[in-house]
Amino acid sequence: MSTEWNVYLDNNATTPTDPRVVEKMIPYFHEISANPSSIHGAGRRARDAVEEAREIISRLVNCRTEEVYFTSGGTEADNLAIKGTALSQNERKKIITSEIEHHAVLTTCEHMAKFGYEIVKTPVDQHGIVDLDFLSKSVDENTLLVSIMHANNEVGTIEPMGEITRVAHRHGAIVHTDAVQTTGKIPIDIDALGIDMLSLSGHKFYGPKGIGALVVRRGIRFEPLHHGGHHEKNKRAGTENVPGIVGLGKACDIALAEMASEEERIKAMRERLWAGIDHNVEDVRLNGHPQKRLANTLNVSVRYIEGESMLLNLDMHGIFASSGSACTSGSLEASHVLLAMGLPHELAHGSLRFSLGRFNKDEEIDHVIKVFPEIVRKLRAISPLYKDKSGRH
Amino acid sequence: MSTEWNVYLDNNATTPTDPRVVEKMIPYFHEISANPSSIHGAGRRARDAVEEAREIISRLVNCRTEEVYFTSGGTEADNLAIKGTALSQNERKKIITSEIEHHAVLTTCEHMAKFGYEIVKTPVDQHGIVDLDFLSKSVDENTLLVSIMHANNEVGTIEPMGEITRVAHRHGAIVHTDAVQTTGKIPIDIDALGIDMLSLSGHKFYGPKGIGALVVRRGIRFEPLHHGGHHEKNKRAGTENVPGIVGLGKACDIALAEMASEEERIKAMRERLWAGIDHNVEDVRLNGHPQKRLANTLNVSVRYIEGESMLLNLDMHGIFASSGSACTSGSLEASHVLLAMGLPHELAHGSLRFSLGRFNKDEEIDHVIKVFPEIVRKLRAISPLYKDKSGRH
Amino acid sequence: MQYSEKVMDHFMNPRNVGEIENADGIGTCGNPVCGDLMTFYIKIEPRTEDPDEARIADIRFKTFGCGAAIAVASMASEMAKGRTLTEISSMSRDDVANMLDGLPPVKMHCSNIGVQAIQEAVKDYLKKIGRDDLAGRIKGCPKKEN
Amino acid sequence: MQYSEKVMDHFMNPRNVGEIENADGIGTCGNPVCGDLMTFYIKIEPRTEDPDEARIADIRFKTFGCGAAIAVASMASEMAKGRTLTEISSMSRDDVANMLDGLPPVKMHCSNIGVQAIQEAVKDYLKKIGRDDLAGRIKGCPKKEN
Ligand SMILES: Cc1ncc(COP(=O)(O)O)c(C=O)c1O
Ligand SMILES: Cc1ncc(COP(=O)(O)O)c(C=O)c1O
Repeated sequence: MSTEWNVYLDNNATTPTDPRVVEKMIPYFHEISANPSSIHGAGRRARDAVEEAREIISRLVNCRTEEVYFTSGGTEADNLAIKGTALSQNERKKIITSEIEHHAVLTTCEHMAKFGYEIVKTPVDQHGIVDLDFLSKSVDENTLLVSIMHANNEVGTIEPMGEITRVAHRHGAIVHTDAVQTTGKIPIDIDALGIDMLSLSGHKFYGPKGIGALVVRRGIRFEPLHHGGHHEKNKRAGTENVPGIVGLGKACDIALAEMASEEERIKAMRERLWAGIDHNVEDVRLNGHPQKRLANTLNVSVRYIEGESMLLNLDMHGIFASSGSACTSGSLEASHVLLAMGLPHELAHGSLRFSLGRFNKDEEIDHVIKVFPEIVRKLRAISPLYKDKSGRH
Repeated sequence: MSTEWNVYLDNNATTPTDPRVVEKMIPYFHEISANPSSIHGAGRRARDAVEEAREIISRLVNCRTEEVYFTSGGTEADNLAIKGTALSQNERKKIITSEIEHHAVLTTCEHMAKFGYEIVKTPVDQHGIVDLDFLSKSVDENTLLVSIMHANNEVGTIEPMGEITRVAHRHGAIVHTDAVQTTGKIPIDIDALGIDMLSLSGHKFYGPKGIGALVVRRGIRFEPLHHGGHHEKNKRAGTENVPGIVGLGKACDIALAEMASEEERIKAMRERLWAGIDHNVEDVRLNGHPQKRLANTLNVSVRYIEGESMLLNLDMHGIFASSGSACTSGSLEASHVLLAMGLPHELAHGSLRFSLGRFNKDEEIDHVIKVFPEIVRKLRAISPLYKDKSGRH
Repeated sequence: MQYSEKVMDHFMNPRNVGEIENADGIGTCGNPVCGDLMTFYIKIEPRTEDPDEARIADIRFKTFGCGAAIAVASMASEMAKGRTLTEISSMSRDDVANMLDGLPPVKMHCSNIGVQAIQEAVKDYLKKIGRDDLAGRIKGCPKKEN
Repeated sequence: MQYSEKVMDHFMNPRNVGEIENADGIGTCGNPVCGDLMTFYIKIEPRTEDPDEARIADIRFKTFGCGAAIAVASMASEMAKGRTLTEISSMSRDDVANMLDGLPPVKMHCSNIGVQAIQEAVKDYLKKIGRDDLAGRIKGCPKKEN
């Protein structure tokens, strides 16, 4: 089967870098390529570019410029937040997170258990919203950190960060949020929400891969993860990735200008996609919160068939989607997010994520709506569950 | 003062990315921009690019393809090597390094002291060569790691890695080398040298910033520094920086083809620069090993005057050099490398590093030779030491 | 994770899909919890004197599962057709994986249950004809997956 | 780390560089170990009845040091010229840094020793004219740097 189509609906895994971002980066590879730590004129030009980007980022999340620390991406930012705060103190020994975090937070928390930390995972309801009562009962004077994601990468559910920080701060716990999926997509006011630390990643909102940031409010203590030179005020050693930083700045710049209109456009496409699937395929369900959800994310469970086999068929039609998070696509486990939301294993295995983005067009959605029901039909025809459960066919 | 010149002689701090590298990277920002962990066709194309780059890198250092782990740069690779091996075991409690390591190794080792590791710093001779006798006496059954750099970034001295590994392996210690300054500049045969772990960084040899690798020989155990997804065989979580990785591969490719001829060309320029300085300026001395030294590195001490003031004057003439490592340029301490080599503080403070590279041209060297003696004369004229010590003026 | 061309061919065009009415044996392996489940239906060309020498005359399957699972079921069905029960009982997972030019490592264990499911169908047949003794000698499904 | 325009101006064109033969006072601060060293030479317009009211008639310096150190020495020399010894003794490091539109934080302490070196020269003068009592009241160099 060959196809002319190239429908990229995996924008929560990574986004294509915006050509305007690439254009802005280009001069920083060769012409303005010095080390920002160098005191000569070439170094100072690179330094200026880095500081300009830092300023733009601070505007996107409403923090102070000096609160932005560059990292190599979201995973490093998450690791730095969790390990960094833990290493900087020795009093509080509990870390609270949620059951639906990205592995960058979950695995890191589990790692901290080896160092004597008690890890508590807050459950979520059927829409993926964390249980605030549970959280409230779990936070205590021994709680160092509450790390709960701003929005979930698999289903798009947006968590009530303002309420989470209120609960956590009552006992003096630090609040970290993995905002990798929200940065550049929805407005973030770290100040109003009371967030202490925030992770973001360039490649999730049309910036380059290999660059991200941890925002740390003034007064929050943390130790570096990378030791070495005096970069980033001694908090993150390593020669600055200047083109990456400049690109991240540009991505923020574009987001500031276009976020609102894009959200509307993308949401309309997503709603059309869901309607197209829902009307043409029986026994499908939408995962994630019906309203409090990222505008670009559509996670559906298709009963009686399995996710990867749908993905591969979509792939043959030039449609690129995913079944949960990209990191676990090689594994056999059902999505921990969907299971935490109460889906039975079988349904969790039969789930697909379509994540739309800046470069998607209406006719691409039409193509999916046309192709998808046929794929489902074909796979259900060979499924032993379909026959068993429905008696049809 | 204004100048047309733009003479970049700070290639050990960072190199301009080769335009051929940038060109190779471009398609991976937008057209081929999927997440390599995604199973769809777009993801597989990205994966193929990553694996192709891994293969080229393995050829450059003569290791197996699967022994290459991508990191965000040299600092992360150094941290991963040291912390990663330490975290993977609990028996050996000594780490041996040298007095002239980059801060990425030194500070990381010092950090490990907090976790009960004994840190031993091997001294060096006046040329910067590590003391093998000292090393030999220090390595024992309690030694986990010997981490000694392949070549020093400030003076360019190349360490006898083959002998170092022989000594270390006698007692079963792992040998890590920070080869950030040698990769792509001189041939590296990790197999012949017996090295167990090797750090490299893209931006030091005309590749992009923000990408590097740790090479780990089969059988060497280490724990990840970044926890999260299953990337890099569970050893380094975080979405792969595909354009960076592709660029790093291309940089290796170019190095494989051009390393030998470039070394000759650059060495000739450097020798001419040194001759020009030595003939026209009194009381200068060359730092580093006279022969066993990187072809591009010229570190000189200029008696009676201070390094930064020379640098700023060179800057005014469009010449960009450095005084030691870029990371410490903001500090007031004399270079720990030069002090370890036995230079008095005063001479160490009066040192400059010219590090040449692929994009330097003969006429640029002429410009430096013309301008530099005048700068020295001017600064010596206002130096109290010059008068005191020489009686001239 | 990448599939071989053979896997993709069997995945996209699975052979022997379906059910057999009044099958002589039916066998199921896997579990939707793991994400893979397959059911085989077989028709037997009997040998009353020596049931081990009976042959699989026809075979059909249905699969809930990933690309590997579907390809494995399809390939295993092709390999089993016309074979004697003795031959079936000595087939292994690796035989199927090899015929598919390999499977990604993560898929080797969970999804590669085609042979076992067919063996379950054979056991079912042997039991039906009252030869529990012979059925007992055939491996079938790995315990925890059934 | 970035220098102000004023720092760069004084660094590239330092004022009052040199020595004074038969200076009335000489003062040195800093240490090559730290990378900064400066020596000031002063000529005094005396006031025998009230030496505190004597003025600095001429001033010269020499500096081994970084950009900041050279600019600080130059600026301090300009600020000191024509001032009374009382005025000199109440000058501070910060006065010089402010006149230079600031110094990078790392340079504030080690390189900013211009005022102290001038105060040392004043002390030297006062001692030479036998007024150790007055000299003792002036701060001069921070201990560990001299
Ligand atoms: C919610 C969330 N957190 C963290 C990450 C990790 O970010 P990165 O891949 O930039 O390391 C991702 C995506 O991979 C994500 O979706
Ligand atoms: C010898 C050496 N090791 C490590 C590093 C750190 O590499 P990176 O800046 O890529 O983190 C450098 C340069 O900064 C270096 O010269």
